[in-house]
Amino acid sequence: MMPRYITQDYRSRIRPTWCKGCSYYGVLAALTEVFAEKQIDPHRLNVVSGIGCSSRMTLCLNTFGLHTLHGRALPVAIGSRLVNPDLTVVVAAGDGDFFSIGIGHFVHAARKNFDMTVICMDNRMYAMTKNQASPTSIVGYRGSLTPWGKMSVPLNVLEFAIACDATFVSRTFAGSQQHMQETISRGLDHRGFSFIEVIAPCGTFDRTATLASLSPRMVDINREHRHDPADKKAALAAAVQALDYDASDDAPVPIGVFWENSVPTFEERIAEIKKAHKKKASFASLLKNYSL
Amino acid sequence: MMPRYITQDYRSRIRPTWCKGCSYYGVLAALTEVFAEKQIDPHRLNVVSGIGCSSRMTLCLNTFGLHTLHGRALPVAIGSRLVNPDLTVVVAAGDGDFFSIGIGHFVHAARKNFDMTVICMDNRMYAMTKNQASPTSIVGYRGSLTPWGKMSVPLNVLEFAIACDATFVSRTFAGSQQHMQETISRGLDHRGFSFIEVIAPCGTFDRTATLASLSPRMVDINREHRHDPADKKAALAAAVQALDYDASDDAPVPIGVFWENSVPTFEERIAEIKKAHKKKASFASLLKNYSL
Amino acid sequence: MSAGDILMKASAHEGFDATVVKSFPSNIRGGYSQSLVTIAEKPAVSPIGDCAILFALSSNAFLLDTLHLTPRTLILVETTAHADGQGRDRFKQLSAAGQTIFSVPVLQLARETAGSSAIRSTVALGILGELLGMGGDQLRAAVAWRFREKGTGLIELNRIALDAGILWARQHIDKKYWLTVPRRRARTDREDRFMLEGNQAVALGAIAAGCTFYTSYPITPATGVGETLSRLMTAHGGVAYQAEDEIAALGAAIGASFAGVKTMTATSGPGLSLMQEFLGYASMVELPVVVVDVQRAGPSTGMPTKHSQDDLFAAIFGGHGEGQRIVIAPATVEECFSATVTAFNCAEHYQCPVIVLSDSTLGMMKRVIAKSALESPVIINRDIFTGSDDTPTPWLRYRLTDSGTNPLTIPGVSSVTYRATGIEHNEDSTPATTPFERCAQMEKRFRKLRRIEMEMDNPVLWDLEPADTVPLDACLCSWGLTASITREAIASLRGEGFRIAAVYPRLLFPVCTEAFNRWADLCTLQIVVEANFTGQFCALLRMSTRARPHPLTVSRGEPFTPPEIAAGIRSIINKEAAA
Amino acid sequence: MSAGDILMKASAHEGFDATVVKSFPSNIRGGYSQSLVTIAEKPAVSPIGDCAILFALSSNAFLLDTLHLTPRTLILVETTAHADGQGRDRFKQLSAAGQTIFSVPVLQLARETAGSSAIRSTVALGILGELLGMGGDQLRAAVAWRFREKGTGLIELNRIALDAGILWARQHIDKKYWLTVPRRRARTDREDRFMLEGNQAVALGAIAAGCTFYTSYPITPATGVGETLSRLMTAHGGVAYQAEDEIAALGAAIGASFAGVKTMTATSGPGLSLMQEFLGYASMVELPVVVVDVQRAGPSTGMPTKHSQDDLFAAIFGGHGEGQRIVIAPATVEECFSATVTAFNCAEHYQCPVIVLSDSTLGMMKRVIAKSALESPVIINRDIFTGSDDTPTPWLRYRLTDSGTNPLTIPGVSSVTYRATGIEHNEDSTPATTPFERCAQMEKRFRKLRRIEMEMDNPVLWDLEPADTVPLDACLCSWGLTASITREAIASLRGEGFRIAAVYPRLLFPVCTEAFNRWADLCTLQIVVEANFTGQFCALLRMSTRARPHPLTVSRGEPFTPPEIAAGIRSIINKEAAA
Ligand SMILES: Cc1ncc(C[n+]2csc(CCOP(=O)(O)OP(=O)(O)O)c2C)c(N)n1
Ligand SMILES: Cc1ncc(C[n+]2csc(CCOP(=O)(O)OP(=O)(O)O)c2C)c(N)n1
Ligand code: SF4
Ligand code: SF4
Ligand SMILES: [Mg+2]
Ligand SMILES: [Mg+2]
Repeated sequence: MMPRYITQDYRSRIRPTWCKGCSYYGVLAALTEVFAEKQIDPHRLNVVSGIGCSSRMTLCLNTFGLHTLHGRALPVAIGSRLVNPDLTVVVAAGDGDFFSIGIGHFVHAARKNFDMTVICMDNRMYAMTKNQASPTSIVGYRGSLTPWGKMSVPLNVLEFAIACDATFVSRTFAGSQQHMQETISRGLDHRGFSFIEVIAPCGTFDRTATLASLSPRMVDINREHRHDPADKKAALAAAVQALDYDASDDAPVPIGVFWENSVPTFEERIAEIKKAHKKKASFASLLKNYSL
Repeated sequence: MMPRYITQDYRSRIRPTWCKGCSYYGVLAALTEVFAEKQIDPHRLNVVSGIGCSSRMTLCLNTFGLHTLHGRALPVAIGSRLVNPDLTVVVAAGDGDFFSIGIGHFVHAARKNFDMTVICMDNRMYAMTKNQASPTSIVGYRGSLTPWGKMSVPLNVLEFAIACDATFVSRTFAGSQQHMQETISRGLDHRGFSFIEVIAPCGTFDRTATLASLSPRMVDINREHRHDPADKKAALAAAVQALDYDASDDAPVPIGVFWENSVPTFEERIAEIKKAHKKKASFASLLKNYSL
Repeated sequence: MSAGDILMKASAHEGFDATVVKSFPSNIRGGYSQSLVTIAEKPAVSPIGDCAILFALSSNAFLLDTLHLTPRTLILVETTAHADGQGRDRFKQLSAAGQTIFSVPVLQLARETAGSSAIRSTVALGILGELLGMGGDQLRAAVAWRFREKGTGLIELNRIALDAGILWARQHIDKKYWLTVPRRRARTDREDRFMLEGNQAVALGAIAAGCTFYTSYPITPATGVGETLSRLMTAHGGVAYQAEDEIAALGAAIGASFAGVKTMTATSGPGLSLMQEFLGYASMVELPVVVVDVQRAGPSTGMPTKHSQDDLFAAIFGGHGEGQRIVIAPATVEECFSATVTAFNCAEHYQCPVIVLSDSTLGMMKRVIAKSALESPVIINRDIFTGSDDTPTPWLRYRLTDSGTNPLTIPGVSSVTYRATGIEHNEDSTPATTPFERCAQMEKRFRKLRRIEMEMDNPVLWDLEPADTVPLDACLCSWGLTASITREAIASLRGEGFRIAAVYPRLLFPVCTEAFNRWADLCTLQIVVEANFTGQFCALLRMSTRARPHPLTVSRGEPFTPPEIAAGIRSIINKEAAA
Repeated sequence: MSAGDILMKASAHEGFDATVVKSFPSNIRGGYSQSLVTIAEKPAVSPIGDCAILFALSSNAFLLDTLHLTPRTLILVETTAHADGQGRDRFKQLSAAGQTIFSVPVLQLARETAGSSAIRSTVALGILGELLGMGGDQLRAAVAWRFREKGTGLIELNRIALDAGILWARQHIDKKYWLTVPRRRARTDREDRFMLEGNQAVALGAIAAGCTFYTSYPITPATGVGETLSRLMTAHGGVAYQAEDEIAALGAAIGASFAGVKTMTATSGPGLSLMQEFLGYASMVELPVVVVDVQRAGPSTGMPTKHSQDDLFAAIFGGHGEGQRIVIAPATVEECFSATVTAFNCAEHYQCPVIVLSDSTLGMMKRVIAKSALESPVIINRDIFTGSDDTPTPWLRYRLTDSGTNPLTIPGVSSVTYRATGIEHNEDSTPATTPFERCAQMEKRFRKLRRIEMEMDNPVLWDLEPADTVPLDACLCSWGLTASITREAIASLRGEGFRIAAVYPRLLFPVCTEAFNRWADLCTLQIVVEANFTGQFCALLRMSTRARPHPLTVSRGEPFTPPEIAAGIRSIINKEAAA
């Protein structure tokens, strides 16, 4: 049978404003490929983003989407899931967006286990505002507001997502189209909060790491280390090791699915309560609660 | 030698507005005892709080203090530490304040390892707004905005604080004056971000747990389980077990110091940079950077 | 707090119009709380008026409440509350001044009869009921209802306490002090009358308007809206969601609106401040959303349970940049219902955020309301485009229409997708920053606001003098709860012979320029009454109309009283006449 | 972007006054960017004026920039930019209309001579320098300076490119088209002149005022303030801190202020929206703090790099409740420095938040500034009480003084402690909600704002006609960068014979009521020029003064030009005269 949608059907008419050589082009391509592979109706997709170079992703897609405020993609995505659980919701933003200003929303969304696929394009900096340290930047990083070097250790987003009870925690690499597609596809299949960190160096402001320099270092922990994502202890251990890729050495960088488990989603719990109140009460009957 | 300050010197003239039987009276007493024990000058103490029954703590003390906004105590405390590292800073607020609206600030303050003692009076609910579920409330908790029961699992604040790289993570109980004093005292001694959860049931809205009912269940893990707070794995394991006290059973509730390690504080890192720039540049010399 | 409610219910059962206004401190314990019960034959205009009977059960209440008295007020005070100190002095002082004042051993009666001091308010209720000439039956029924879930033992105890109060009043207070409220037969239409708080009326208004998603973060005094909707929403097939903070609450409401449903969030001042960025976003992406602000006295944490109308400017102008917002204010509990319905209608129709400004007093005020006030309001739903074979490409979500609006497409429903963005954009929602595109979209968005005064039903309420009484002494304006109180003040001033024309806006913003220009033309002396410090609506009129009104304001955490407003107006009129 | 800077530097070295105004899109790549260089003998009034030479290097720039021309503008356009499509049509059209226009093979010259197309702006610079009659030496020196950190190879390449441009201009452009800027000897006082952007001037102003704590969250176009201060603060013994968001940034600033130091944070619109709650807190606890808002076009994300003055209302009225805020706006890069100093002085003196309203154009505009403009400003420090043996107990932090202010006590410094709270409080900072205490504190806090117009140096700048030229045609007012542009427009209108009196407020809020009433009395026709949609300052004057001004506004992401303002004023004057 002819597929109904081809990859191009998921691309909007907008030309991305990313720099030449930006790793986000790859993420965009991977997303459209996966959407086409799964033949999700573009009008049943809601791609929500924040603000940043990465968050422009929404605008490049021909799905429904909300390009929201810096750090606030998750609450908006949650609203749309709560009233329409039939929508496939993807949240795409940057490390600054999710983990600096937006980290509170991240914790709560993950813990409540909303069913959505959350993609953090992690270039370990604020790129759009022209290079400042983000929570994932390495110690000593010289961003424009930290000229003497960043003074705190990078946030390990995988460990953190596991600590926040995300039910699917994974990492992929913008330089590997296939790995991205596999990971995003699994994230979409997962019922619950699927977190995907995409290692996606900034082609303009990162003076050390590039897609090309990082590429040989990627190691899929599921395939090469037979890591079992159902094993929480192993997941945490693997995440702790994955802390950080340092551009100055050539240590392997683990990618793959670190952790996955199955827990009822927030939406499912709501559906249960709704079932218990199946008959929709009329306005008049609600009013009775207040009669004299 | 006569001590310079007695306990009463740390109490302001304000009569607390807490209900009779509120566990926060005990926390107040413990704080003033510890301050007196350490003979900290009241005017070198800055006690910062948010908004909630718990956050009224600031007003009851005769130290310097800032009763700030709901969820925002930590950033304010950080500002005062950054410009005056000689101040002893205590941040005192509730579970709703720290872990719902304020959780983003918590993550960042802990990760940066600011040197302050952070006391969460955890009654597992919003008491001041008359009983709503908080992130630490148990599943199914019927707060006034969750009449069909809370739909997400409680946040394990100890595990979470460890995941946020807090360098001192402990728990104590409002029903044990001595344990509180010991724990707060150790927290103050610790150089870095000291987190103390105080189990402090609400005497008015909690229909199941009380100071009296919980008291026999408290077990100090350091004393009774010989838990070594320097052992991170053990700390995490102990924290995972400590998740929650359920009022319906009588399982032991672990308290004590779960985790402690020594890492330079943010203030210390800044001091280092300042040292490198020891000579204060004159305004005229700064201007030179911009001369034609 | 429940004694006031019981008295209200009993009076309502007897067929009276009744209102309870509550006031209490923000901490859980301590402080003094107050219930102000108004019982009237015809629906009362103002929920606040001269105090006929003051019953003070604590010395604190005695000291504070005896500051607002008329010489005719009958004072009852618990014996121990004036036993010593300031209480004793005040008692002497009042007696000496000729005020009718009785010392009542409420506490003692409660202990003696029911064996518990906790039940003293029921004793007081018995005394009050008797002084009002109420039959004990209604009161007993109301008490039974109040404690219906607490078991027969407690009901019985309360009955005993009630009777003790009734008896004490008969024995100790001369009939001449009793209030001769004309009796009437108990009404039988209980089914068609409801007892609602303002916050509950807002919640019911939302349900009636078709809201199916409510989300909020707890905050006094708005939590009542959420408490009501959390229960009702589920029964009504919708979803209520407690968010982690106010930013997330409004974010979720916008996300749900994008997904196609009517959404609301309620908060109070601090939450409104936090919502400013998302309010701007909603106006930029042109999505309907209703935000209820149950105002409390600011700034900052301020006085969390206390009355104020000081968020008007934050509601209109609070966000960076220039977005479109509509602001509506109810003046009564009934209007809490209808204003909420109107807010949803406006949000859907104009596709922008609509803010309903209630306040702590109105939100927690209880009133008896007739069914007719809650029935079949006009409902407007958004214009949805589901897509068609010949849908123009690209889809022009923000087409430059004369009206300024366009149909919405909805994920899962419409085949035509678009991406909403808070970046300035062109007609098809692509980011666009040329001066031409920018100006076109700014003008388009602001066009929406120009139509409201014409299109909305009764955006202002007129209360004019008959045409032949001109010239007027003054033109009055007031909004929100203060409008209700001002109406009573004006009625009494008219009784004194003043000629006053008044206008009460429900639509606060955009300002009804036409209406207020007409109003300003009626008389050169214009006065705006409101409960804030700087006279915000007054300033708004100066800035957007021909009017040059005087402010008459108060910002003390308590509403104006009608005599205060009357006195204020009288003094401005006299001063102007002298000038 | 650097070609404009180099030209500016070279001109400055020759002793001219020079300004560069930059404009670019918010995304990192693509879009078109623009440098507008003004070179003048005497300090230029307006940084924006008629364009003498337009040099378009891309077709996009060519198409957009040729929309704002005078018939005298000399146009240079890169050959490939008008080779086909709309570019070709526009070229033909302009030639046909008699505009002087040259096709310049910049790209080709760059490739041929320096072997790289990246260097084309240096070729263009050579051409421009020659047309302006500049000596090649200054340009060569400036180019060398620009690439001083890139190695001699690149410097040499750029010199070659520069010379290629100079040569091309000599060979291909007739001398009659050259601009005859009068030559002067190179000035030797380079040490005493500085090249500063508005954002840098703000940063230096903070240092000069004694600020030792700066905290912010990155946001365009305010980041430049932080970039400067992050370096300078440390060298100056202070601390600069990157917070996790804007709420935390202002929170930390307030905490640091409480701990005794002068603090500042800078942001743009979205950040200002997020800071509303903490701004209210600062006014309630009466702590000094300076917030710089480098405005960009809103609402919401809007146009992040584009010009606007649309945050005025959010700055004044954005928070819930009624707090005290002072709002100040610089009109020039020099004033970015002095206004920031004034902001700190006001914050310390009145103990409340002070907001400095800059904007994207002003913030990124570069100017040559004399040392004298940056020297020894008057500095006000807070009044600190360290405690004494007879300190009254309790300590009355919020005593009801006539001035409205009291000394502060500082942790670690003063022996007298207090607890600051955002709850309404009494004189000793205890939460207090009686009407008396509430009213007393509200009045006390608002008293502070009444004094400013009298106490501040030059809160408004007057530009009057000589006394004997009355009657006037109009009274003008403008603020911020637009004031600078308006001044030039007024100069040209006066040249045409119009009689105009103008006032330029630096203190925007509280409104200088006295001054503006006097202004309004000068002429019944009053006009306020500003770069926003709704005419915010105009509305502010209507609401707080006798003035009834007309708004003259634009909100397109670009500043007004002087001719546009002149045309706008002319048309209002003529319309009024006709009416
Ligand atoms: C409230 C608010 N604060 C700050 C900004 C400015 N801002 C825009 S993008 C950005 C950082 C983006 O970083 P990240 O999310 O990592 O995305 P990237 O550009 O690196 O892909 C910031 C701080 C904003 N738009 N809104
Ligand atoms: C911005 C804002 N949102 C909401 C509130 C209302 N509020 C006051 S206290 C509180 C909850 C306090 O809970 P917690 O921190 O656990 O303290 P507790 O009262 O339980 O001690 C809330 C939601 C507020 N003051 N400000
Ligand atoms: S600045 Fe970096 S992250 Fe942004 S578009 Fe360019 S390469 Fe990509
Ligand atoms: S409501 Fe609960 S937490 Fe608050 S003061 Fe009373 S007992 Fe304490
Ligand atoms: Mg990033
Ligand atoms: Mg709590």
